Amino acid sequence: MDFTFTEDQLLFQESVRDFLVNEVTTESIRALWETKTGRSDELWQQLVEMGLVGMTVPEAQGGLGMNAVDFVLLAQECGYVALPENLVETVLVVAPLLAALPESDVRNEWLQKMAAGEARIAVGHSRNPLVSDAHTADAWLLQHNDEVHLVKARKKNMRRNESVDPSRRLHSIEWAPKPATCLAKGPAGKALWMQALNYGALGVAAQSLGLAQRMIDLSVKYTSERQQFGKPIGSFQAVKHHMANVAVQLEYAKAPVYRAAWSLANNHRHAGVHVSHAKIAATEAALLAARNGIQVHGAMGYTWEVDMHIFAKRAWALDGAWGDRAFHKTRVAKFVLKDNALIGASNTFVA
Amino acid sequence: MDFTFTEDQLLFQESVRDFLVNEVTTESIRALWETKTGRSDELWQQLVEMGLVGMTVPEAQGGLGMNAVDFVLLAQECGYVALPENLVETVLVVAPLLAALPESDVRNEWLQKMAAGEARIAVGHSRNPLVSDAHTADAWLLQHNDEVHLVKARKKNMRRNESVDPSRRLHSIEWAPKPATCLAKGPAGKALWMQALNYGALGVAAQSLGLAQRMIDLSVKYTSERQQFGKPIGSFQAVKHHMANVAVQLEYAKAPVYRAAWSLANNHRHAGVHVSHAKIAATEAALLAARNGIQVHGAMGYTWEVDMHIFAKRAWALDGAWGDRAFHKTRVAKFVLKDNALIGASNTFVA
Amino acid sequence: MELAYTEEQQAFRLQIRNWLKNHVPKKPLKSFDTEAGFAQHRKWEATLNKGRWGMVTWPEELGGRGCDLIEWLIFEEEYYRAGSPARVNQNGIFLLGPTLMEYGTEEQKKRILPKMATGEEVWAQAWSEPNAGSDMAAIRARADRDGDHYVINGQKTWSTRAVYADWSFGMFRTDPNSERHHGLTFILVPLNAEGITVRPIPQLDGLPGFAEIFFDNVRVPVENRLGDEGAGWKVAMATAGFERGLMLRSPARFQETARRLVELYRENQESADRDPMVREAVLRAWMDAEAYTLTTYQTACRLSKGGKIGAESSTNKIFWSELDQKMHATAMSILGARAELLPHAPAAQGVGHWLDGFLFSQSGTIYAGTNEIQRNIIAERMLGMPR
Amino acid sequence: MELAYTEEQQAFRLQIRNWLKNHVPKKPLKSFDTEAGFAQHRKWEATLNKGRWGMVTWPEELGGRGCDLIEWLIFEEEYYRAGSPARVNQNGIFLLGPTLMEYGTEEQKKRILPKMATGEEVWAQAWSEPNAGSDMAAIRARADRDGDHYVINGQKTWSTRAVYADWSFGMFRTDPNSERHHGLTFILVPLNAEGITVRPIPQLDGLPGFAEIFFDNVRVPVENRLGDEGAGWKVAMATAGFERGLMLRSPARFQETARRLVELYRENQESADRDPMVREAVLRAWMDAEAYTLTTYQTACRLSKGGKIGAESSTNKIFWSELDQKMHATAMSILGARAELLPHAPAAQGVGHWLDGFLFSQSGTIYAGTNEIQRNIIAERMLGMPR
Repeated sequence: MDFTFTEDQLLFQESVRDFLVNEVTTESIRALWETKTGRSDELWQQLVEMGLVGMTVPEAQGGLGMNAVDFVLLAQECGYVALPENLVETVLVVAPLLAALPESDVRNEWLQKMAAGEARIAVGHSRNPLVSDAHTADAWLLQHNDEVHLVKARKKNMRRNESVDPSRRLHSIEWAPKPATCLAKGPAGKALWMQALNYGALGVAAQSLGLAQRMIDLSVKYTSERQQFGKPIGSFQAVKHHMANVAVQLEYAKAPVYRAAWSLANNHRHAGVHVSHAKIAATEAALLAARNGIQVHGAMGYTWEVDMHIFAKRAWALDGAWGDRAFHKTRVAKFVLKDNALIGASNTFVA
Repeated sequence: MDFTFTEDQLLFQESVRDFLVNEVTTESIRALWETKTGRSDELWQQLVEMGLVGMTVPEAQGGLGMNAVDFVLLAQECGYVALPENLVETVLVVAPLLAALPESDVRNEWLQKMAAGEARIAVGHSRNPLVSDAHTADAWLLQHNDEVHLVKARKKNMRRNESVDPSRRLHSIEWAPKPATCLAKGPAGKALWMQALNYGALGVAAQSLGLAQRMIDLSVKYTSERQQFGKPIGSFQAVKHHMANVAVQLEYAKAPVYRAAWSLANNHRHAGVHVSHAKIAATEAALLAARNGIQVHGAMGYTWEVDMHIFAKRAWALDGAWGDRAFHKTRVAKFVLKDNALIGASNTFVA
Repeated sequence: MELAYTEEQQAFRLQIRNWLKNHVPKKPLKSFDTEAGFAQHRKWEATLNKGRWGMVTWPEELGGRGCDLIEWLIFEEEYYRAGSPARVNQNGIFLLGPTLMEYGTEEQKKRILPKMATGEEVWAQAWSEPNAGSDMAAIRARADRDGDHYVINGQKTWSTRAVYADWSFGMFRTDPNSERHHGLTFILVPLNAEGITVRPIPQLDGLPGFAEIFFDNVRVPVENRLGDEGAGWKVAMATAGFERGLMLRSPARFQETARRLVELYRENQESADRDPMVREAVLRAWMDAEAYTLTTYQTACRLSKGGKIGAESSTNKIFWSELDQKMHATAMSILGARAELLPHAPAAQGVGHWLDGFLFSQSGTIYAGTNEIQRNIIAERMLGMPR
Repeated sequence: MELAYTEEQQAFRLQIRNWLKNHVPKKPLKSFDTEAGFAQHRKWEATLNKGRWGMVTWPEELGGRGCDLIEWLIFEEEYYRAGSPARVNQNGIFLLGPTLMEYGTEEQKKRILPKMATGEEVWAQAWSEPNAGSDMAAIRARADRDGDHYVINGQKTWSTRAVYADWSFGMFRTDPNSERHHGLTFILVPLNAEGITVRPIPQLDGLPGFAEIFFDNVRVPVENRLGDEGAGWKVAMATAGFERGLMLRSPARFQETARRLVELYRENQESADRDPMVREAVLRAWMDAEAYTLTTYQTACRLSKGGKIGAESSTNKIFWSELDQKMHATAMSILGARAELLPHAPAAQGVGHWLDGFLFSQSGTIYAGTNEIQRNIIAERMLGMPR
C-alpha cells in the first residue's frame, strides 16, 4: 500500500506547472480567444518537445510509454492554467485508445506522428455530442455504435458550435462510417469506447481539481486586496467560510481522482466506478469553487474583467463532458446498491 | 384576495401566546417529564375554559364552530412553547373528524363532552404507527382500513413507546374492530381519514413554525450573552448567518402553512397538495433551526441543561408524524408533474 | 383571509391577457445589452405605454392605471406568462419612478415621468463606486455647488444599462467634509452631458450589461437634485427598498422558470431520473417559487392595509436569488453535455437560453447588496443579534 | 503508487478478523455513559489488551504491536466491521497516550501507560472551561506551586467520560500573571483526589456523557506534570492534533455507517424512493465515506514518509462530522414516523440505534473546536486569508 506519487512524478508536475504558469497566462488565453483557431501551434510544439504529447504513446512509437498515474498531476496543472490546447484528451483518450488497438501500420504511424508532433487527432465519443478541437486535427477518431473509425479531418465536414468557454472549440461532424476507416468493432470496439469514456472522465476530473485550486487562489488574492468597510473583504468570516467550504470539498476530491487514475492504469475491475466517483467529486468541487469564487469577487466576479470567469466557464463546460452526472451516478448506484456490494470497512482497496 | 388574518384572530393569538408563555414554561415541561402521565389536568381544564379545546367543535355541540384558519396561529403558539398537551390534534383532527360524521347521538355526545372538557379523545391514523396521548383519553378514534371506529380507552390494551421527546406519550394499541364501534366506512370513511391526515399534517406544520421561531429566539438570546474571544459569539458572522439562514427558511414556510389552512377550511380541491407543501417547508425550517440552533449553542446545545433540546426534540419527533417526507413529496410530485399541471404564473390561487 | 380573486381582479387579468396576446412580439427581441436590442426594447416600452400597460401602478394622470399591489402582481403574472420582453427601463420605472413620486417636486415629476413612461428616456442607476460596492456609504464622487449648478467629479461603476441609456441617477458627496452617509445628495445626470465618459463592462455573457461612468467637471442644474441637499441617503434608501423589495423581482418570473424547468425535466425524464438530485430539485423549484409567490401576496396584502416593509426585503432578496441559481443549475444538470452551448450553436437545439439564464443568475446573489450583507441585516435588524 | 495491500498486510488483517470473531461480545454492551456499561467496557479493554489488540500502534514493550499507520487503519477497519464495542478509554489511548510518548518522562510512561492499556485506569479529558470552549487559551483554572505539589483551583467542563473515569488530564494556569496561551501547564489529576467534585452533565440522550469538574484546593505532586511548567500549550496542541487528526475518527466508522445506511435504504426502498433526496443522500454517503477513507490512507502514507499533518486536520474534522450528521439525518428520513422512537420502544423494531447515532452526531460539529473555528483555521492557515 503506497498512496503517494514518486519523487519523479512530483518533480515532473512541478516543472510542467512552472512552464504552464509562465506560458499559458490569462492574457495569452484572452489573446487566443480573438484568433480563428483559438490555438497556438507554437505552444503545441513546446508540449511535444517536453514529451507531454507523447507521454502515453508506447515507447516503440516514440512516446514515453507512461500511464494515467504519471499524467494525472499534469492534467491537474492543465486545469490550473485552463490550457486551451487539447492536451488532456490527446494524452488520456486518443493515445491510449490507439495504443490499445492491435498492432497495425495505421495504428503505429499515427501514434508515431502524434508523439513527434506531426499530427493531431481529435476524438468523438457518443457521450459527447460534439468533437473538441476537430478543427486543428489531422484525423478524427469517431464512434459508430461499437465501431472505432479513424477518419481524415475535412473542414467542410465540420461545423463550429460555440461554448460558454471561448477557449473550447467544439464541432459537429458529418460523416458516414466506411469499412476502410474501421479499426475495431464488436466487443473489442465497445470495450475501447468504454475505456475512452473512463479516461476522458478522468481527464475532466483531474482538470477540475486544478480549476478549483486556481479559483481558490484567485479568490484568496482578490479578497485579500479588495477593501470594503475599511478592511480586506477576505477578513470577513462569511468570505472565509465560502473559501474554506471549497477547500474542504477539493481536499476530498483529490484522493478519489488519484485512485481512479491508478485503477485505470492497473485495469482494476471497478475502475469505472472509481472514475465515476472521481468525476462527480471533482466537478462538484470545481462548480462550488466557481460559485463561491464569483460570489466573493462581488460584482467583479460577474464580469470579463477579472480572470475568474475564464476558469469558472471551463469548469461549467467540462462538467457535462465525458458522461454527465446522471451517467456517473448511475454507475455508482449500480455498484453500491447491488446484492453483496463491496462496501463498508475493509473493501476500499479490495482487488 | 386578502392574505391577512383578522384583528380578532391576531388578538386571540396574542392572548393565547401570553397565556402559554406564562403557563407552559420549560421548567413546567421538565417537571411534567417526571410525572407518570406527563400531562397536567389543570392545564387542560384551563385550555377548555379558554374555549381552545372546543374551538372547532360545532356551536350546536357547545363549541365555537371555528375553522383551521382561526386555529393555525394558535397551533403555531403551541409549538412555540412545545405544549405537551395534545391540543393541536384534538382541535385539528379529532373534532373535525367527529364533526364531519353524520349527526348521531354518539357523535354529538362526544363532541359535547370534548368541548366541555369532560372527555378527551385520541386518534390513531394508519400513517402514524402509534397513538399520541392514548393514556389520558377516554376514547380512541381508530382506523381499520376505510373504517372509522370510536373505541373506549382501556389501559390494558395500550403499551407505551418512548419517544426522543420526553413530552410525547405514544402508545401502541391492541384492538379488534367490531361493527358496533364503526362510525363510518367505505368512501366516506376513506375521505374522513384523508381529511384527518391533512389536518394532522397542518397541525405539525403550524407547530413547526412556532418551534423554529422559539429555537431562533433561544439561540439569539444565548449567543448575545455568551462571550468567547472577548465578545458575544452572536457578533461573529458565521453565527449570524446560521441564524439568518433559519430566518429565511422560516419566513418562506409561513405563507404556505397559512394557505394550507385556508384551503382546508374552504375545501379547496388542491388542499392536499397545499398541506404537503406546507408540511415539507415548515418541518424543514424547524429541522434547520434545530441543527443551527444546537450548533450556535456550542457544547451547551448538546446537553439537557439549556432549553434548546426541548424544542429540537419536538421538531425531530413531529417531522415524521402525519405523513413522512416521502408521502408528502409524492403528493407534490403528482401535482407538479402531471400533464397540464396547474403550475407557472397565474395558477397559484386558481380555484 | 380570502385567497381568491374578486371578479374585478379576474376581469383585469383577462384584459391584460388579451392585450398581451395581441401585442407581445412573436419573435423574441435581441438582448437589450446590444444596441439593436436596446432599440427594440425601447420600442416595446412605447407600445406598452400606448396600451397603458407600462406602469400600471402609476397614477392615471401619469399614464398609469393606479393599480394596487394585487393588481400589479396579477399584471406581472400575465406579463411573464405571455413571455413578454424584459423591461429595459426597469431602473426608471421600478426604482426612480416610485422615488420621484415620493421625493420629487411637481416640476420634476412632470418633466421626467412622462418620458420615462414612453421609453423616450431610459434610465441607468449609478449606485456603486470602485470602492463603494456593498458599502454604499463609502461614496467619494463629488458634486460641488457652483451657483445654480452642481459640478460633478468622480467615478461610478456597475451602472446597469448605462451603455445605451439616456439618463442616470445616483448619490454624490456635496459636503466634502462629511463622512459615510452624511452629506450625500441624490442627483439626476444626463448621460450625454459634457465631461461624461461611459466605459462598458462586459459581463459573463460578454455583453456590456453595465458600465463605468467617469465624471469630469460635469455640470448639472440644481433642479436635477432629488430631495434636499445632504438628504441623499434617505432618498436612496427608499429606492434601495424598492429594489430589494417587491418591485424588481415579482414572483411570476420565478414561477415561469420553475414551470419551464418542470417541462425540461419531463422532456428528459428518462436520463434526468438517473440523477435523483434532479427530481428533488425540480419539485423544490415549484415549491419554492410557490412559497415566494404566496409570501409576496401576503406582504402585498399587509402593505395595502398600511403595513410597512421591513427586513423582509432582505429575506426576499436571498430567497429569490438563490432559488434562481438553483433552478438554473438544475437545468444545466439536466442538459448535461449540451449545457455549455451558446444559444446560437446548432447543437443547442433551442435549449441555449438556459445557459443565458444560468449566467445571469450568478449576479442575483451579488447585486443590490450581496447576500452576505443581507444576512447581516437579517441577523442584526430582524433578529436583534449583536453587531 | 500501489493501491493494494502487501501479503503481510493481508495476513495481519486476517489475524485480527479471526481474533475479533472469537472475542467480540455477541450481545451489544450497554452505553459506557451508564455505570454498568462503563464496567462492561472497561472489561472489554482488558480483553483487548490480553490479545494485544488494545493499542496496536504502541511499541511492543508497552503492550502494543508497533503498528504503522496503514496497519492501524487495517485494524480499525476490522474492528468496526466486526461491530466491536466503542473504546471507553479513547481519551487515554488516542490522545494522552501519544502525547505521553512524546512529552512524558520514562517514569511517567511506566507508571501510566500499562494501566491505561489494561483499562485499569480510564482517562477523561479536562480541556474546556465554562468560559473557554472553542477559545482554549482563555483558561482560568489555576495550579499554584506549593513545594513539590500543585494546588489546583477552578472548574473544567465538557469533560468526556469524567463521570466514571479514574483520571483526568488538562491545562492549568501556573503563572497567575500570564495571559492567553502563556503560563499554562499540562497536569494529570486523579479524579478521586480530595477537593474534586464531579457534576455529571446529561447530554441529548439524557445520559451523563460528560461532566463538570470542580477543583477546590486539589493537591497533586509535581510528577503529575506533563512537559515543562509553562509549556502546557505546546503539549496540548500536540494532543489536539491527535484529536482532530487521524486517531480519533478512523474512516472505518463512517464506512460502516454508510454500509448500514445502504442496507436500511434497500430494506425500505419502495417508500424511500418516493423522496428522491434519500437515494441521492445514500449514494453520497458511500462516496463521501470512500473519499474520507482514500484521503486518510493518502495522508497516512504521506506521514509514514516523513510528512507532517497540517491544516488537513481541520478539513478532516469538518468532513467527517458533517458526513456523520448527513448520514444519520438520512436514516431519520427513511424511518419516517418510526425515527423518533427510543431503541427500547417496542415499535422501534430494532432501528432505534439510528436515533442514538443521530443524537450523537449532533456533537461532532461542535467538540474539538467547532466547525466554524475549523473553517477559520482553513481560511487563515491553509489558504492564507487575512485575519
